[in-house]
Amino acid sequence: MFYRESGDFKTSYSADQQTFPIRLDRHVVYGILAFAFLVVPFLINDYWEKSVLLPFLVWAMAALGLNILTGFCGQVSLGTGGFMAVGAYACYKLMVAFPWLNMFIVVILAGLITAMVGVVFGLPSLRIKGFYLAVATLASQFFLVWLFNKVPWFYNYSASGMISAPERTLFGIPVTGAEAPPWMTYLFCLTLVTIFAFIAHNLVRGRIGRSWMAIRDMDIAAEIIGVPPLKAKLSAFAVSSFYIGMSGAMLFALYLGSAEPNDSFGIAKSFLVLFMIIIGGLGSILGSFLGAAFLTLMPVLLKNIMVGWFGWPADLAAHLELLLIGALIMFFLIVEPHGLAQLWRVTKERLRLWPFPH
Amino acid sequence: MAELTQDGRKIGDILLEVKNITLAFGGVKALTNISFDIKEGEIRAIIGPNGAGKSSMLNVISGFYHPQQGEVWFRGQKRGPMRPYEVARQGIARTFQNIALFKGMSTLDNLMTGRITQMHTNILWQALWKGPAEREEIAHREKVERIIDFLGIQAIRKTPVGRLPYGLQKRVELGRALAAEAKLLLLDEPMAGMNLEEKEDMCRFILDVNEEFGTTIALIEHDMGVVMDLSDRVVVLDYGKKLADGTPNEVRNDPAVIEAYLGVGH
Amino acid sequence: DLMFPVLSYRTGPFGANGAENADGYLDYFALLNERDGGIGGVKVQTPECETEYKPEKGVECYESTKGNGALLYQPLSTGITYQLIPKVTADKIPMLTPGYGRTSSANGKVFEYVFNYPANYWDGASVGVKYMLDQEKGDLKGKKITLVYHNSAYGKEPIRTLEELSKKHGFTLKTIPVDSPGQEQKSQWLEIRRDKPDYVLMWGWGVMNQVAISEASKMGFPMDKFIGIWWAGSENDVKPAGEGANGYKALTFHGVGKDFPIFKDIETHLVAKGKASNGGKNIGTALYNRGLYFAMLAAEAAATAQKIHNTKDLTGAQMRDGLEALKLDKARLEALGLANFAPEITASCENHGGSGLVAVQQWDAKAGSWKLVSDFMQSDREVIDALIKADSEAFAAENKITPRECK
Amino acid sequence: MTTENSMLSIKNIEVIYDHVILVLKGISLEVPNGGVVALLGANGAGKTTTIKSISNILKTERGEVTKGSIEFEGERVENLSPNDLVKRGVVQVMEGRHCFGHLTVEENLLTGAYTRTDGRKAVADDLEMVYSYFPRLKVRRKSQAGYTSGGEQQMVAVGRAMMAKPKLILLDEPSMGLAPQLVEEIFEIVQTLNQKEGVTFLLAEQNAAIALRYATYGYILENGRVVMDGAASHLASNEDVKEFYLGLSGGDKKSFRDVKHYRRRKRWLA
Amino acid sequence: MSPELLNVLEVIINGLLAGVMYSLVALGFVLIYKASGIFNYAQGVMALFAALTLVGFQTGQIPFAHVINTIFGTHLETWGPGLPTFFAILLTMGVMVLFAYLVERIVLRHMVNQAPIILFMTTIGLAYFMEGFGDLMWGADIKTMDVGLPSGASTWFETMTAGWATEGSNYPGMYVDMLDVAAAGIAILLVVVLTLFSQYTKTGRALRAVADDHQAALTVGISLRTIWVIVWSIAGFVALVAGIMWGAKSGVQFSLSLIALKALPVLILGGFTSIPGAIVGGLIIGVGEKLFEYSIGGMLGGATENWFAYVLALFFLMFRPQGLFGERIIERV
Ligand SMILES: Nc1ncnc2c1ncn2[C@@H]1O[C@H](COP(=O)(O)OP(=O)(O)OP(=O)(O)O)[C@@H](O)[C@H]1O
Ligand SMILES: Nc1ncnc2c1ncn2[C@@H]1O[C@H](COP(=O)(O)OP(=O)(O)OP(=O)(O)O)[C@@H](O)[C@H]1O
Ligand SMILES: [Mg+2]
Ligand SMILES: [Mg+2]
Repeated sequence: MFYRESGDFKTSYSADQQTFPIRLDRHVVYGILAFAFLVVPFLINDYWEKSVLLPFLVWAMAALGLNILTGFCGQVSLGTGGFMAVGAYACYKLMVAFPWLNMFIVVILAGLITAMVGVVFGLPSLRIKGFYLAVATLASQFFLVWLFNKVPWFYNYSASGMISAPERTLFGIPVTGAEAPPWMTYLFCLTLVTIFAFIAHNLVRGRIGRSWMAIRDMDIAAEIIGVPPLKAKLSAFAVSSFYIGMSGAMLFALYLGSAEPNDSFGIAKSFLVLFMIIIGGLGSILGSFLGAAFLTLMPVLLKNIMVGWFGWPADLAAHLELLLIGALIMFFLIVEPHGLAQLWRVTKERLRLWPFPH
Repeated sequence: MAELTQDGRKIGDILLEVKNITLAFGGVKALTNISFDIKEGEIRAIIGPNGAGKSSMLNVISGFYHPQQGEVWFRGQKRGPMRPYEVARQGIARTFQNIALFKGMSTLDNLMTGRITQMHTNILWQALWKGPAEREEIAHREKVERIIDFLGIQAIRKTPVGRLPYGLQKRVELGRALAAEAKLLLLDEPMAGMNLEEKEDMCRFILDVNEEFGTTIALIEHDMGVVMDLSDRVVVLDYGKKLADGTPNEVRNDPAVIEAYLGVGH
Repeated sequence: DLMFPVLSYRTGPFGANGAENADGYLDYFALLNERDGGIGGVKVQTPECETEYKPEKGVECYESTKGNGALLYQPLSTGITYQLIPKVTADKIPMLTPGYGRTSSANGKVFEYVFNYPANYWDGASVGVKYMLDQEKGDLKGKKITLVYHNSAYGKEPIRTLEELSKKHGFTLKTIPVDSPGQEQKSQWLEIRRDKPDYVLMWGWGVMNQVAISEASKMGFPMDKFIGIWWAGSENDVKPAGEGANGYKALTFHGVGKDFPIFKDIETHLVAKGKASNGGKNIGTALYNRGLYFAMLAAEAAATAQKIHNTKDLTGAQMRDGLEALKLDKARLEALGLANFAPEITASCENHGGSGLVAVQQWDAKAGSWKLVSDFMQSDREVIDALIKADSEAFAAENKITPRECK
Repeated sequence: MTTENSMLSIKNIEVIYDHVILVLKGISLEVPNGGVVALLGANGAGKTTTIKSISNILKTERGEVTKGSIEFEGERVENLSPNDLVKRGVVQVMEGRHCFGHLTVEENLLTGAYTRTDGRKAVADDLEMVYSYFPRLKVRRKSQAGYTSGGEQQMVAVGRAMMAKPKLILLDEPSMGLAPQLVEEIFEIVQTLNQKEGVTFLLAEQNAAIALRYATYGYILENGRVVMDGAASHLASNEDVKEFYLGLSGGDKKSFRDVKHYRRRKRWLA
Repeated sequence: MSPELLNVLEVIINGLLAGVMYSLVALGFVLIYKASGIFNYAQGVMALFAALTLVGFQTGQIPFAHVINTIFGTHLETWGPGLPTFFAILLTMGVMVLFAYLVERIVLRHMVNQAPIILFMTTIGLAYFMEGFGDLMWGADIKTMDVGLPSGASTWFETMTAGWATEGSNYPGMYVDMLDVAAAGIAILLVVVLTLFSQYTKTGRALRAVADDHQAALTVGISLRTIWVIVWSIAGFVALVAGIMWGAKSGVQFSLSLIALKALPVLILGGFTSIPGAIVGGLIIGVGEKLFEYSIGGMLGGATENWFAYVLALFFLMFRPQGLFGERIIERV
């Protein structure tokens, strides 16, 4: 019995409703957070920052956002790339127009702008459902990318059509631009992601989250019970786009430093985030993180193993990597269709019973 | 105005009245010119053969189907065109014939969703959680816990409802409808798929709700024993038409009803 | 050892192109190692990293290789170039982006560590027009030129130059975008068929090229009036159209074919020993030659740096000096076994962009090969320099860079 | 009951869902050739799970039979695919109807005959037979099953199984949601098929009164175990069964209004 | 007729033909969706894989030559001059059947009764896998597809339509690509055959049953395995056709797998479950996007086709959320 939840009695409803009702879980999470905030910044270097930690945080944010929409509210969206672009371009315009504005506020404002766009593109969901909706959301993906390509105002008429993040500082230390130290960008993203992960958790465990899940599980019944579908769906689109917009802003300003709509926000991104939440676990905050970790770290890991250790030629390794990732995705889905988060839950249940089989 | 039943419950004014409802799907006439009323505090049964239009009637009342003709009056007012969730907000809760629980959620969350019409903190407070959102949550949790105790489903509080056996799902669904604290409760075959013992329990719950909270209940059920024992008045539908309407005894002895529905055994 | 990380892309939609380019790049360094024992006696290392042509992966490759004493990056993708410009400047590792990347990085005062000689997109556009001028006996007045471009930052590069030139030479310019990836171009080519422009210029990439060339040939557009940028000038682009592609032209800043002495060395030192990458199957393709050329520039700059600093092992900053002092004249090219393969280059502190000499190559479908049909021609510096100045200064202002002084 | 003429025999099976939830804890039962066997038990006792493990569709719900054996006509069938079982003559009517929503009523019935090879004529005849049992289906035969009423769907599900001409029908709560006279009719049909066509039945049913009236033998499940079994008549006269399943204890049938709230204890669970 | 009018007509005709090319891809999606409720993301990659295999057989390429060479330092390339086109096609079809069998065997059989989105995700995994596999097997270079189909402008049509123009307008005649016409012919044939198959055969009915409810289909004795192998084989065949047609235009290369994106708007417009819908949807999308680009697109800066196709589909969905011919989405409680 490695994992126990017995002996952990609740005496009030508020104790029962805590974020991590089980003491062991709570300690583990606090431990991880302490490590991430207090230890990692001292160990981090450029490689870890740019290849592992920032991508993970950025995609975790996007996955949180899409999970709210798809995992919790059941509306499959393939417009993520487009919404990330909105966040990135909003961030760029804000950074250039208000150089003095605090970067946290810039990112959050970029999220809010994306939320508004998200609501507009969410309107069809009132009528269209399932895969029809999923495909229809590609309209926003293609349209937004086209728009940011076409209208020079968005990229400040630069000759190249690229946007580049100018340097901005926080407490006198640069957070964007090439001079930003790795620990700074990392802490910036980590803070945002941590705060908004808790907010996401709060949202999904309360009234709003339940109305999303009701719509997801059975929309007609939900409406008859008293969940207004319009409000529920659009609020999901808004909140989800808010997160995705922030992740787009982070991707552009902190992680990459410059962006172009086709390369950085193409349809591949929409799919990537969708993979993350499915592999991680639909309707699970933890799953968003696990999925993001899986799909950002796995390729790096595979590459390092195949090229770094085995010394295989890069092209063979690249093709094999595709093949292996595909195989792993299928394997995990066969083992546990409900994602890594569910796998984790089942493992915990088993550990709790261990060493007895049932 | 109020009349008393034999066992002393108060039956009040007309709570809901449907007038001349006609509902057709393409060529299929599900309901033809149906009128009846439901009085405050009573248990009203709707019976009839399969495909008679009983569920459709409930769907009309809860605003999911929009009849081609006819009116629905609730609490003395004619109801305009309304979305189902607005109907729910007026105080009508229901269960479904084919269980319509939210499969991905736990029993507790399903019941809490039942209270959604009464919860109001805005999204910012929800995001913050501490403060109004948490207070509201706890207040409602207490009410829901009472229903959980009442239905005896404490043990499955945190179980995802998808894995529950059929009968328990039915019970959870009843709980979800009860959680709404509605004026009018519409139950579509709440006891299908239950054995005698469970039916007895279910009857107990329905009677208690009716007696303790004075909730008005409209009930569809095929088990005649239950219908005859529980209901104050029964309306009989037969392929879209109203066949009879009256007390259980009147209906039971109506030859048309025996012919169309009950069969000779009863 | 001298470390030249190779950022390549061998998978994904552009993988076929990336593979040829990378093979040439790797083979040149391998040849140096085999034949000459490296550069100045120091072996060259070329760890390869797959970028899949994606900015994120490119950054990952950069970060994972830069720590081992990397001397020069050639990311082979404009998107990745943009990510790396601030980073290489901060890390003091030079980056060379011939024929792609940020065009205004030709201004060495602003972009200390970024080089893009011998030619950039604006040179390409300008020489394209110049070639047409030559064909039309010096007069383009009233002619119609259509630009078909990949609807992306890359595709839009030549527009400003062409607009300037159209004012100068009096031709009418029409621009038609093709959205990525570009497998369906019926509308675009029907429009061209109706307009009957005198010339079509194409800034395409990937499958867009193949489809455009086959549509053009099917619609009977005269192929010798159809000129692509150098990224639309590989065998991959013309072969799917078969015979129809015969006569199609493309810009280039280096020679084509295997008719140079260096290829003999490659044969003896690499192919014969089984050391050529990919079994040597890409040798002599346009993009292989380009990779070879890119590597040659890097190697020459390294040799120059070794001389300037009188050291065998180099740092990034020293390599930068080598790149700035690069002098590639006829004699040197000949010594390298690449006589007439490319125009001369004289770089300097302020000039990171070279002279902008570009030639035109033409496809011979029967022979299945490209051949040069023009000399290396000088682009219109007047127009381009002004554009470069404006853009690099805007960049400097936006990023608070004070342009350095060049002695 | 002797094993010689048994059509289906289940020995001591255990079923686990999701690798952790043990649901059946060693169930054994026999279905004789030509018998009608009833499975009774409270909600969650494991009736449906038992039936699914016979028809071998547990895997689709991440459940598996971990112990014991299932034999049909003397052969082990745990590893047969569901369609092989249908070919051998075992057909299940799933709890909760499971009609093909987008197919019409008639198409639903015809898919029931999917494995049959005895020609169109025979199938058409059987279709008519099903219609004669359920005239309501004939009226609605062109409408999509997804839009028919709950009871109509139940008829479709039962009719669809009849179309397969099976040897053994596993009926999971056939009477659920059906009007009273139809419930009688369904059981009449069961009896007719049983007696005329020799079809064997295993039926899980909540309506114990009627199930025991038509069944030859019965098993009572509680919590994944068989707690009692015996000839139907014998069960029907058992005091406990009477009290908990038939509602006849102490003479007269009592009104649902008078049922008390306190929990009673079942003697067999003591 | 005035040349302007003829131009519009030309745009329309070419739009229709382009639409048919989209339909060819959409058809594969429809088949699999109809038979299992799986939205098969891998359809595009299947087209690529089939085309690669076909070219590989035609040119006598040795599979995995590249890998073998790298590992063993050999110089394998081809095993001979290659097969005649007809046999190469037959053999490729065989490979696609084998592929269908393996997919069922290794993946699908474990995914019975899963939520649609999980199945969708599985096919994405499959797409990744096949992409890597195809690259390793046949190499990532661009290959030329030539199965002897006619190609290029139809001069007959050109001269005929040139005559329609008003005198003296110097109208050159309309353009149609023979390849597109051939594609249209094949597509129509496929649609007719497949519609008959799914509507009027027992297997066709079983397909639809499976899509509705995996479990119930099992209980009536439908072998999901057989059905899925059949359907994936047919889809593999359709993918081969699409691969040939698109490959002839652009060469056989990775980008071929992206044609799926052109098929998706067609799919939702026509309805996921309708074979005729795939063709009608294709025609509407083809004409719609071409006309929009012709008339308004230029004013917006061009390259509008990608998103306009989706907007157009969206517009139709507003009125019919299940697409023009899709099965009604059952909404009941
Ligand atoms: N897919 C599943 N995953 C986990 N547990 C399950 C699953 N299906 C059933 N169970 C559990 O197995 C037990 C037996 O369920 P089963 O459906 O067999 O009962 P039953 O006797 O048919 O009940 P009812 O009369 O309500 O239909 C229940 O406790 C249920 O929670
Ligand atoms: N949305 C719909 N579209 C088409 N027909 C419908 C629809 N809803 C109900 N019907 C038809 O209307 C008739 C009445 O259905 P309803 O569900 O109301 O019956 P019911 O009385 O509840 O029967 P049961 O006791 O079997 O549940 C049925 O014949 C049914 O097929
Ligand atoms: Mg009903
Ligand atoms: Mg059951």
